[in-house]
Amino acid sequence: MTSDGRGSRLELRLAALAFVVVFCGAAAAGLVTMRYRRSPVEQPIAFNHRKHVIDNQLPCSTCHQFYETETFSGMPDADTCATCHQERQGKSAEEARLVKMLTNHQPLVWNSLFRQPPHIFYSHRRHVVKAQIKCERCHGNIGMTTFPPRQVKRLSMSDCIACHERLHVATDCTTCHR
Amino acid sequence: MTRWGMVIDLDRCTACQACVVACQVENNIPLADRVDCEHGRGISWIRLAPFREGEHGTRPSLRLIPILCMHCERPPCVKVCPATATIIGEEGLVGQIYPRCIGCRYCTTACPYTVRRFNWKRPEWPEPMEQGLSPDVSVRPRGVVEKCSFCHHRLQRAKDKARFEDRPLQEGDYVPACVETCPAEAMFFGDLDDPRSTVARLAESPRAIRLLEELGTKPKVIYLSKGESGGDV
Amino acid sequence: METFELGADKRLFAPIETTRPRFWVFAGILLTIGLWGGFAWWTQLRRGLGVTGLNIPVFWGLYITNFVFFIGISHAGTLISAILRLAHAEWRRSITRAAEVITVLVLFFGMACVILDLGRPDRVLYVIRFGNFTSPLLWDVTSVACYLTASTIYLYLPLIPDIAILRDRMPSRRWLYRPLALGWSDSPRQQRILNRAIAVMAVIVIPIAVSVHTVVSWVFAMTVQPMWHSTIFGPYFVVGAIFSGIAAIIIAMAIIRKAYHLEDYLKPIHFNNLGLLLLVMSLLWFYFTFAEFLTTYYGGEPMHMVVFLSKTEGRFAPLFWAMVVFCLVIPFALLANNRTRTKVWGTVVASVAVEIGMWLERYLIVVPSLSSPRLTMTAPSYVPSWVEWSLFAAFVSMFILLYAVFTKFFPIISIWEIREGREHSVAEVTTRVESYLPEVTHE
Amino acid sequence: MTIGRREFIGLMAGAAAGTAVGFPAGRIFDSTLHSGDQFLYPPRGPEQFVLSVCRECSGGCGVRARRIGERVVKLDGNPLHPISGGRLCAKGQAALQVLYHPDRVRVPLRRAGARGSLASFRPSSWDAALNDIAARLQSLRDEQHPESLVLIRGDDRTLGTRIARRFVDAFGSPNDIAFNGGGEAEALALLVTQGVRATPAYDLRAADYVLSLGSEMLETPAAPVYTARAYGDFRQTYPGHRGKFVHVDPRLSITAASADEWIPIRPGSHAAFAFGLATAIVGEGLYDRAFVAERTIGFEDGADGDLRSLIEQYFPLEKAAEQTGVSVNVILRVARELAGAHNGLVLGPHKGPLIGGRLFDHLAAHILNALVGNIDQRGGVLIPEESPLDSWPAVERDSVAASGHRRPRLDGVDASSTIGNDLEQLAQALASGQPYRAEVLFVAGCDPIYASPARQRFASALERVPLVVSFATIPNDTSLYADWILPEPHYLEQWDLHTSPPSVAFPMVSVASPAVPKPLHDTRAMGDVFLTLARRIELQRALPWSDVPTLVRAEIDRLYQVRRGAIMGTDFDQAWVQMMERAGWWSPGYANADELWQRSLEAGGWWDPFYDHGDWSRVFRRKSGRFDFRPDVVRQFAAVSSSLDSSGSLALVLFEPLSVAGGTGAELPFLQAILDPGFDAQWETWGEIHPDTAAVLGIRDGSPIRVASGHEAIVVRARVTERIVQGAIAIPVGLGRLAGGRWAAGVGANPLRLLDRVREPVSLLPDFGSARVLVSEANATDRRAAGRIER
Repeated sequence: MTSDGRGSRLELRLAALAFVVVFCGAAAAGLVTMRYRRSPVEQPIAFNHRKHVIDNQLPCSTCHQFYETETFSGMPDADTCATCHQERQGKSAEEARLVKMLTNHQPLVWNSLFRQPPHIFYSHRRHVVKAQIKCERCHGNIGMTTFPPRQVKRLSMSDCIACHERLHVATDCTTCHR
Repeated sequence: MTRWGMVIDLDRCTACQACVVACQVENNIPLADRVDCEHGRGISWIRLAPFREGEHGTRPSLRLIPILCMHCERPPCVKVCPATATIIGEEGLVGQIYPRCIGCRYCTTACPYTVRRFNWKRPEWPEPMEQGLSPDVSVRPRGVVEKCSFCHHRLQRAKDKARFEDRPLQEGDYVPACVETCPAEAMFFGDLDDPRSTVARLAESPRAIRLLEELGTKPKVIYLSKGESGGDV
Repeated sequence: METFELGADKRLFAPIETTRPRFWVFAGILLTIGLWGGFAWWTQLRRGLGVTGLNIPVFWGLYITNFVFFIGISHAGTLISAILRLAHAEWRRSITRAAEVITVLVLFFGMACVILDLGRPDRVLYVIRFGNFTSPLLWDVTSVACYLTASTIYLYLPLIPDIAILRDRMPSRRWLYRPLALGWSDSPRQQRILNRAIAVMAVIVIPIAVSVHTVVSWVFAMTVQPMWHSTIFGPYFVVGAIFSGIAAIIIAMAIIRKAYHLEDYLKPIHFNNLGLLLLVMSLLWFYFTFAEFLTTYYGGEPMHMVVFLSKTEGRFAPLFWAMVVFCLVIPFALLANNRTRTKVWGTVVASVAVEIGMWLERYLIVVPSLSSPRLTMTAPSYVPSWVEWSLFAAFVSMFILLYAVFTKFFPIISIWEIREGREHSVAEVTTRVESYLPEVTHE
Repeated sequence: MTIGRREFIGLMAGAAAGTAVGFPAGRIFDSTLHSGDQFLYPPRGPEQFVLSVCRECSGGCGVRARRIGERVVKLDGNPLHPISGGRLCAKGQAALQVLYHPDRVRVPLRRAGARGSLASFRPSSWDAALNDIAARLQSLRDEQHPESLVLIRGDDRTLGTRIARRFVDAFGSPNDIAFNGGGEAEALALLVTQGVRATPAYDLRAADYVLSLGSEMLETPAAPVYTARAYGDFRQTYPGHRGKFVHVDPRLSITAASADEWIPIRPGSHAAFAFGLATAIVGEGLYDRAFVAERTIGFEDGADGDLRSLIEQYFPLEKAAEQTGVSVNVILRVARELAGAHNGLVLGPHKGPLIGGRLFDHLAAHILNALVGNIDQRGGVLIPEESPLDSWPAVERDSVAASGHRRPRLDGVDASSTIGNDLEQLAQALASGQPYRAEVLFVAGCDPIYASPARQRFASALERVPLVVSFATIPNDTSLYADWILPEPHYLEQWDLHTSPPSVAFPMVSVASPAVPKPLHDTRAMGDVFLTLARRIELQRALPWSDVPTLVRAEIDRLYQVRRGAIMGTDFDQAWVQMMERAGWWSPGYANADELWQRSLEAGGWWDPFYDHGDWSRVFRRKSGRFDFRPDVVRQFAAVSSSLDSSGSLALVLFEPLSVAGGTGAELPFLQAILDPGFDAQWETWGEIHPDTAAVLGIRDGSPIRVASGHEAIVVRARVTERIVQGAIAIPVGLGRLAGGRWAAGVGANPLRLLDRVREPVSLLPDFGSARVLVSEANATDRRAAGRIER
């Protein structure tokens, strides 16, 4: 810009311009991050999947009792844990905490890590028993973890559709939406 | 092909409105308090519409007809939805996909039966009423349109069940909540394409009428008019 | 020569170069109303559409009325100016800009009305992402977007020479004008290209404009609802749109003329000419309305008659007859009379009446049909809530404010076109008129 | 453009400010956009079905509750249950919301302020409540005044009420007072003519012509679902076979809307219409001669007081036409239709659980049934059999109890009375302390302050009783006047046994088991409360059971002993059992009491579907062993001149919409929204006025009107409609509650307030149909007053 355009208030103009541009960008960023914001999931006990599933060869249904019989998989309650952990099995501090909780009859509420949207009909039984889909297909290597992940995994429709299309099963909206 | 449909025998119907409440409880319909109702915002997927007959001077009469989504074969709502949030499924159910609905209410205005409802506010249940909510039906957020789904979550459940019993879906496996509760047993539900089904047989009755048939919507809710039976049951 | 001319058009630069305190007061008031509307919108976002007066079955109300109304007004500019340009109507020169700005600005508010009306404004882009091409609402989005683009270009092209003049005249704002002027140097080649571009755009813009309001009407007409499902709706809406559009131009012109002392540029003859157009549109509007209502009445289909009677003698009757008075009686009385039409106030009063009347017409199209659904249903009558009224007021205020702001940055009367008229057209018109006549050879 | 230091700082500052403001702004904006998105995500869990019995009305429908995890999410009819047959009415469907109602009584509440307001109550504990009550009761026994205990109760088809009655009996008080307005006249008609104490059952299913004399049989019969199912079959079951239904009433009710013909008559002229029909039937000789000759007395004994001569004397056709406003031709036509039908059935004006009828009307209807010979026939009036569990062995009274039982009842009713209970008299006795004072008063299963015409007097009388205990799930109007409100569990939270509901002919025992694993609140079943009290004051000899579940199991053992009936089953099972029993066989499908218990839990209960038609000695229990036309009673009624006084006032016609019948239902928003589909009336009380009448009074549709009787006035919304005859105003009962939670209290108006202390002559039943009211456009004062009542 030539010198005559360089008014004494150029820096103000630039500031305003920068404000507007950055405001829009930041607001958009705010919007987007809000939408994908994740609140960490805390579990009552730092459950070691690997210990149970790999080391002790327990089937998933030991704790997730319903996935072969119901639409949902189910989370273990205190009684389920108590079948083994009424007394100490190992040496970990977490287990000591668990045993203490169980003896004190404290409630044990696990928080789900994999969340379907609430407007979906999904039958675990149908997928696991009938279609023989492996748990890992959706749940990844959760069985290999030694510490519970903190992030919720939200399952998206495109994941479902991709699989349904590949296997040539229904993709009618109302098959799953309700 | 399966083509789900309903038959309502107006000669049996007593206008008791059990269907209205059964539907509301089954489908997690939000509570509407007095103020909402005064604003005309109460949601019901099935309602009884009054048809008054008789001019002044002659003896008046009153006909009450249960009206719900007709699950038209040519649904005017599906055509006009700009976001493909309302669709007609392979088995003829007109579905509403809540997470896709933008809330423009074009479908509600396009529906000649005025059976679509809108969530004017966020649904709220005072503690502990939320405990009565069914996990089978999604709780709709505010700002989206909803309507009778023929309780299609029951179809999803019934299919799931039938599949594990290694049998095809049978008549009576899948019945909407209103039909299940109708005290006068005036409502029937089933596959209109299955010639052996009750609804297919009743749909052929000389008493069978369809509402606003002249609009070409091809409703799948069929009424049996009041009057002498034509040997149809 | 050039200095003299600039001096002559000094009035046109005055609004841009000087701003009086009165303007700030005026802008402050409008902005306050706008902010109040923002608060109303915030309330609606937080609490849902329950804060409106809408109900079952009146699912659409003020927002959709305003949408149709605003989109209607948008026909003011682009369409009128395009037609006048193509017709070489020389009196257009001082009014085209004022008209085109209306179009561009009001379209934004029209679109915003639809977003206000959405239960889920956060999902508005689903219309594109999951669009359903059988939905007239999608056609609407498409055609309004087209119109907005086209009319923006159409506003911008004739602005370029004026921006260049301003660039050279106002060094302090060169940061703004220089990029916008696109290096305009008024060379004959540039002039040729510009004129051709304007002419092309004028041709393109007309069918788009017609399509916009036709499609808006189809939002209603494509449903099977009583007194919506009508083939006449397309042209009826277009006529109504042009009708309200012309009225909007007249009002805008009168205000500009008064506020910026442009009596020399906006003369009674301009008002008179537009007034004549308005008169024609008024009669055309009446013709369509009459045809529409007579057809319904004569057919006498019960469902349609319910709506018909609710308008003519039922609960909407006061509004309906007010509409007839505002759209036909008042404008006809004022405009058919030479004495009132040739006065500025005469056409302005008629125009204000038309705007009110046309708003009522939109309201009476949207609400009564919904209030009487086919299957009986008792419903409380629709009374718009404070939120809806506030947002209506805010939209009108913000439109006026933006319009005013525009006049503070760009000449509201096209300077170069006035000059062009002065320099070339007088001669050109003489030749043109002569070309219409049998040639008189002087021997 | 060159960027200098200042420009750079400007840019940075702008950008920083933009970020600082923009980012949170975007987040706030987004969270506002999505403030509707916090989905309630009802938790999943294993599905389970539990059988119970609905208690929203007296109907006794078997219910199947769908349980997900620990929550009940839906109620439907138990498909095997003979009453509900897998169906439920609107109230039954909504009952789930009573269980989860936010305004339930959660702990025992003790009054700490003035009576009449819930705000006066403070949370307390069961220990405190039981100690207080037991101490008072003990002192009554110690002072030898057991008669000072009063129990006001609803119907006794549930264990809680039956335990309470037995408690009162063993305690030594004669004051076991039932509050059951609606069905009394109907039962009385049966008692007068046949000597049977029961509510008649109507075999609607098999009838081919039903004449309803204002019986709201499709809205508020004693067993709505059972009746509706029968009605469906009555209409359309066999090809070419369709029953005709004629409704005669001043109001075009929802029941009338279903009828083939609605015949409007003047208010209060049901009996006149019925006797008009009788005159025509007798006059034309259309009556069932065989039945009348063989099974009745009092028709034409030659005595000058026989029915035939009475009819000729008092009920000529022209007079009936004049009194009812129906033309002679119509009366004649209906008479011929009724008599000509194979099974013509006449239903008296049963208006609902609260609105008592008149004996004269019901007697007239019953006489018509006898004239057409439709008593104890298929498609006729049936006499319910007693359930095997209906009665317990008599209480062995100790000396204190015996002395108490020698005292008169406070309401003055004794064995010689026609009526079973007299609330009006009770209120007076409570207020005056004569013949003796009431010291402890239990109210259970009914709401007299709301529902009694004597409500004002009753409320002030309660002030004189030192200890009033109300059992309530959601506080009712009477609870507000109590000293203790004891939280009653919802029926889905407790064990119970139900015997046949009124108007159901066959004996039945339904087992209700708790549908939720544990009660939501600190509630105790009424039965358990009385069993506990019995232990405290040493009455366990009469009430030996430790708790209700034990009693339920013990009752099933007793049921096994009767050696008849079967487990509830499908239609096929029913037909099989009926066939077998008709042939004299009993094939129960269970081998011992344990099996009966197990299978009852699985199916819902036990019943005996076999009805023995023509067991005349059971049906006609008057000395004559015949149906008695009771010309003596008819003459008494006929002699009372019907005073047609109408000094510019309107007849008050009361009715009960199904959703709020019995004064319950207004607690729930879903039921408030369906009061009358004909008007789409919701959340308010309205008054129906004929257009002609409204024109005379200058009343516009939709405007608030003041309805006043001698002592009270209410404000309702006018509904100008042809659904009511001229010269009358019809107002629904069920709203205008003082209590009942956030959705009931203060909504609408209670027209029962308008009733005066009027009794029907001869029967001395409270007369709900004789009130006349003045109606005018409500002015601002009235509306303000109404608003004050509401809030």
